[in-house]
Amino acid sequence: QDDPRIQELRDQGFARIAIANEPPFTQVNPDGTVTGAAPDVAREIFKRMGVDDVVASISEYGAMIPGLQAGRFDAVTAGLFMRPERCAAVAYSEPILCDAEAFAVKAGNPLNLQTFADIAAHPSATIGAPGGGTEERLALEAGVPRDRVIVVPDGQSGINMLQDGRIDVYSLPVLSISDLLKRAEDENLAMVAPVADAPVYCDGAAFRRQDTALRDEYDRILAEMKESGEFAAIIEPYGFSAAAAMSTSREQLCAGG
Amino acid sequence: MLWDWSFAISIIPTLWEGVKITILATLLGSVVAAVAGLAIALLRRSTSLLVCKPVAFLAEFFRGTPLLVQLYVLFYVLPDIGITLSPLVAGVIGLGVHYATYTAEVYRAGIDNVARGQWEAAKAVNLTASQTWTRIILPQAVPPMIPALANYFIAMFKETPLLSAITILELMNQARSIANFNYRYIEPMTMVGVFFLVISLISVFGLRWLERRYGRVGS
Amino acid sequence: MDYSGYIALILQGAVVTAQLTVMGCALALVMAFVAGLGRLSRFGAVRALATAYIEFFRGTSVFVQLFWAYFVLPLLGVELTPLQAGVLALGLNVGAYGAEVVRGAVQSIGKEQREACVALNLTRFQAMRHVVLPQAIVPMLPTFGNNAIELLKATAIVSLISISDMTFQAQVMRAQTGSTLVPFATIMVIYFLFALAISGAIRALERRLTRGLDGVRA
Amino acid sequence: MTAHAAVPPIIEVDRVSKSFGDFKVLDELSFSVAPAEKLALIGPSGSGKTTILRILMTLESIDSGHIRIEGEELYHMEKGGRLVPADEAHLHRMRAKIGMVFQLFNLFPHMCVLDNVTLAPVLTKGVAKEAAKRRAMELLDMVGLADKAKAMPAQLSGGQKQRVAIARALALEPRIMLFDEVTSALDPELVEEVLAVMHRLARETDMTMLLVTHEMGFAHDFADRVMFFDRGRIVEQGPPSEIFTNPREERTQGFLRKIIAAGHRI
Amino acid sequence: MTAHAAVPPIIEVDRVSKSFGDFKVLDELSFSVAPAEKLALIGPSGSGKTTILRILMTLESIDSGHIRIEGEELYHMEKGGRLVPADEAHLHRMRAKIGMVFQLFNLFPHMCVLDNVTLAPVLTKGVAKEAAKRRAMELLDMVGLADKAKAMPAQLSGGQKQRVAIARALALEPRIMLFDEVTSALDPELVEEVLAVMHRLARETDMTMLLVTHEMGFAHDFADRVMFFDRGRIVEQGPPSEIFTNPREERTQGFLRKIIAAGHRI
Ligand SMILES: Nc1ncnc2c1ncn2[C@@H]1O[C@H](COP(=O)(O)OP(=O)(O)OP(=O)(O)O)[C@@H](O)[C@H]1O
Ligand SMILES: Nc1ncnc2c1ncn2[C@@H]1O[C@H](COP(=O)(O)OP(=O)(O)OP(=O)(O)O)[C@@H](O)[C@H]1O
Ligand SMILES: [Mg+2]
Ligand SMILES: [Mg+2]
Repeated sequence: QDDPRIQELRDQGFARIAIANEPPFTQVNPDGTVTGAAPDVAREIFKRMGVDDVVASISEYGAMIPGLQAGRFDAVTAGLFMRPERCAAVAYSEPILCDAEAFAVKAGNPLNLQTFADIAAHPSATIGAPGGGTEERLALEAGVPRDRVIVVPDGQSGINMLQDGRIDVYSLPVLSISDLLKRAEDENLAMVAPVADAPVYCDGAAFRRQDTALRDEYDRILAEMKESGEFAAIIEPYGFSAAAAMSTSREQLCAGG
Repeated sequence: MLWDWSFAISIIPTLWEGVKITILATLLGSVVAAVAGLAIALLRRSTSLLVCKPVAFLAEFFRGTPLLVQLYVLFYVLPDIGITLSPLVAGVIGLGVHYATYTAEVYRAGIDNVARGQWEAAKAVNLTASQTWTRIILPQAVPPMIPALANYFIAMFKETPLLSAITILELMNQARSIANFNYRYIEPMTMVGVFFLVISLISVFGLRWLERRYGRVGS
Repeated sequence: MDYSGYIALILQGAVVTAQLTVMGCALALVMAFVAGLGRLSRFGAVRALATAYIEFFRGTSVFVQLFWAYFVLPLLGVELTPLQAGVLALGLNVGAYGAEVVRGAVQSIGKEQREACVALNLTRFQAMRHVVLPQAIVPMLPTFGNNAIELLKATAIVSLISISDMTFQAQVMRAQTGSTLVPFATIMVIYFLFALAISGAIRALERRLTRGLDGVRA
Repeated sequence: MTAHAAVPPIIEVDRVSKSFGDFKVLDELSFSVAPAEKLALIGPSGSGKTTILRILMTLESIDSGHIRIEGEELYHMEKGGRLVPADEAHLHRMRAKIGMVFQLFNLFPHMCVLDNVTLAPVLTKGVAKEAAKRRAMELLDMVGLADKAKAMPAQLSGGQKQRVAIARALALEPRIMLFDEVTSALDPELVEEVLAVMHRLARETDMTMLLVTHEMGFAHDFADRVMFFDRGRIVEQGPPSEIFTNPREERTQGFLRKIIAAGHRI
Repeated sequence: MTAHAAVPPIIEVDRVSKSFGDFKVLDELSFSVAPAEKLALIGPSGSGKTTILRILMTLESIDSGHIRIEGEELYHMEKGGRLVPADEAHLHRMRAKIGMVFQLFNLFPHMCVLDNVTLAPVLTKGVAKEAAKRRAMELLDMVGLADKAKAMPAQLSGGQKQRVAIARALALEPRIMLFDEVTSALDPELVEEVLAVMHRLARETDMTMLLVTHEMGFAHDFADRVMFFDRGRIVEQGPPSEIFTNPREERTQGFLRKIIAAGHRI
């Protein structure tokens, strides 16, 4: 309780969090307020910690960890999935939002692309993914050549490019893809979910490596909320599964399982 | 978290891929800017208000709005009206047309800079309008423009990072992608900075040489 | 789809863009005069410093400068808010271009004017203050106007470091509404209006400063 | 009115008016010039001397009036029995009769002296390159610059430039030559060499020559007739001996007094 | 050597040399000028006349030699008993004795006529604004331009500009005035008004005046002594009556012949 970092945040009255511009992980309302599964959980936990408010800045995925390291944010709560290299770069909380990967494709999946391996095997299929995100890495690891992995700046651009036939697949987590497709209202598009050769990933709140005390306190409150069902009450309306988050752990995910 | 040489060296091949795209986009963009700029300059001299006013307005509009936003519109909005450009084509058109609004000013200044007496002397020796343009005006107007044009092409070169918005993996985008993968910004960003600095220092000398060789508009 | 709320967001972004532009221009103006006059200094060290600044900031792309100010400076112990980083990068960058304008304009004031000052026994400072700069300001103005518009346009890229400027808010609106045309068309028009305002202001200033001076320069 | 009224005039200026904005530069100006006549135009600054030469060269348009060159309308042409404003083709044809030499030479700086002189004959009259060169060398020889044929204009002195400009105008073999203060941009020492060329031209050819000058001494020796201009009108004209030694009009007297006081010799 | 050798000279030029690159413009030039003397420098283009005036105004440095103004070194000063190159402070003090009028007037285009004249007295001599204005109006009155005090330079004719430039130089009350071809950029008709002002200055003040000119007539009437320059050396000097009517040196004779041929009166 006496950790100086937590005290600092309490004194300043807010915590700075990085979020992505990607519903339903995060959502920006027309009035400018920020909601969505990740910031809602963070807001609640920080409140219980005695930090009254969170100030959210929308950031590119690629800029989140450098921004955290550079002290621009106190935490990243953006659907930044836990992976071993990331665990080495930041201090993660226990899992919060879990999701499998999905593809958005043309209706009827004309190239019949079900997995990242299918894309690698196809002679010309191209995949769009956010720069520095999980999907880009999965595609490259599956053997898709660099020039067929298109770095797309944001989800909406990805859907536009798919509609315009510039890419054959756009990959994001399941809930993101379904949200995008809902907004696009385009019957020529369809979803492949979950992608068989991609694991289910979970994100956690990410802190600076030295802020372990802050992270531990965050974990403690998170565990309480998971216990009490309050956690499920926040994330399930957005489509996320609380049970998935509770069935795994940081230790497992950071080990690459 | 400070400089890591082995990492810096390991990313050179990837960055080099970006350099090639950057240079290609700049060269193609320069060609578009040089040609479209001359067209704008000549159309703006037209005596017909129906030609010169709209061209002037469009040029002003392209000059007054960010290239980034223009690229978004070219790439993501045009398909709605059935024009789907590949990223490189969209990027080259965006860069080229944006910079054409600058080169048009260079052409205009270069042409205006030819002394009025030259037009009059051409008339006095009874040359036709097209003879006057090709034999007297342009041969005098173009050489002093070359440094100013080159200057804009260098500026364009430094704006190619914007092409990342339309999914082109040019140098800056490669660097960011490396940074995102490795959570290290310092090496890729610094190397990109050094690369741009080296190119532009070289071009400063190149420009000085061009200026010595061709003189300068307005001097 | 509720566009109006997001349009209001874009207008908030427009305020941020305007702030960035004004503060960036202020910094650029100061740097332009400091470095531009520095390059004309009698002291080699001052000239070298000014030249290094100008070549460095004109040479490296503004993107690199922005990323440096935002991600690398904090690692070196310099804490900047995103807005400060944006203003710093834009101001220093455009200031370097402005410095060349200042230098060129000051040099364009003919040798004769300086010689007249010597013949009237003015000191170098007096000559600069009363004779050279007042004349040099006028030819600087149009290029300064162009530089200010360049700076306005460059603010669009600060969205890359999470400043909620106009382009950034347009991206938000695009992600939330799925429409690309509406947000981008809106901000295009606003940027253009800003650019028109800048060039209008410069022209008005130019008219004021050249009153009575007509026909001085052909 | 003129001393040469018997032969049909080569130039007739007929009630020509010209304004720049509100300012009337030429006010119903009329005069004519006989073939081979040497006419000097003098008068105070701003009186319209340059303007009338520029109008004859079609560098400036006219507001009203008529100009006839060898009896043919300059700014008008017949079309369906009516006089209509001349088109570019008509002007092009008429311009072939007239050459002009400018105060600031207006040589083409990107071409050598020889190319300056041959360009127009080759392009506008279709003269063969070789023939044009031969003729150009003759003309350069006449102006004393045969050795400078390969020089660029920037390498010449002002007086040399002006002599090249004269050769260039002559290469088109115009019937009328216009000279607008061709020595006033020259250093005093260089004036003489240009005037000598003009004297020679006047003696050896029967070209019609119109000359605007502030060199009263030269005007005196050179011209058959002197016309004194003021505010776009002819105040007085006559043989130089009369105008310079015994001007009738007060304005002429005042002008000549001033010029003499300023150190110009007549 | 000079007609005024009895009084100590106000200017002494002592074996001054000056080169631009390889080109020697002044070659061990020596002469002196007596207080109140009016000295005209004539000679062909490029002979170094402008250069010596510019050196006296410290607009150009010298390579070797000495210049003394009122007995005091111009380009050197004593320091620890030795002569060392002058610093800016010394030059600043010496410049106060000298005024210069340029061929192209060099008025400050962004200030009205009155401000042009008052600027230097207020800034360099600390004269009160009001006093400077009163004095400026007297000087403008003297050059006949009291009614143009509020005009901008661009609104003046060349002759008026040059008269303002003279008033501006006089406002600092220099003991020596330098005039470099002050009328050669003027239309012939405007020359007289400037020369009249200079004549009046010469008559009414005892300022020392050095004048470079191509107006031989004016030099004749104005100067106590004429110095003929060629290639950075003095070829001949003496009273105007002698130099102009009976030059001893062949180069002087040749120069004067050319000038006269070009239409300048003596
Ligand atoms: N293009 C123009 N626009 C406006 N005014 C003009 C133009 N050309 C000439 N003028 C004006 O017309 C008048 C007559 O000019 P012009 O050049 O014919 O005089 P000039 O007799 O040749 O005088 P100078 O001896 O000074 O050469 C002048 O007052 C001049 O300012
Ligand atoms: N700054 C300079 N750099 C190089 N050469 C110069 C410079 N100033 C003058 N000169 C040269 O020095 C020589 C003398 O010049 P100066 O101006 O003194 O001649 P001048 O007698 O005044 O001639 P003019 O009658 O043409 O004015 C000329 O050949 C000139 O080209
Ligand atoms: Mg004229
Ligand atoms: Mg001189």
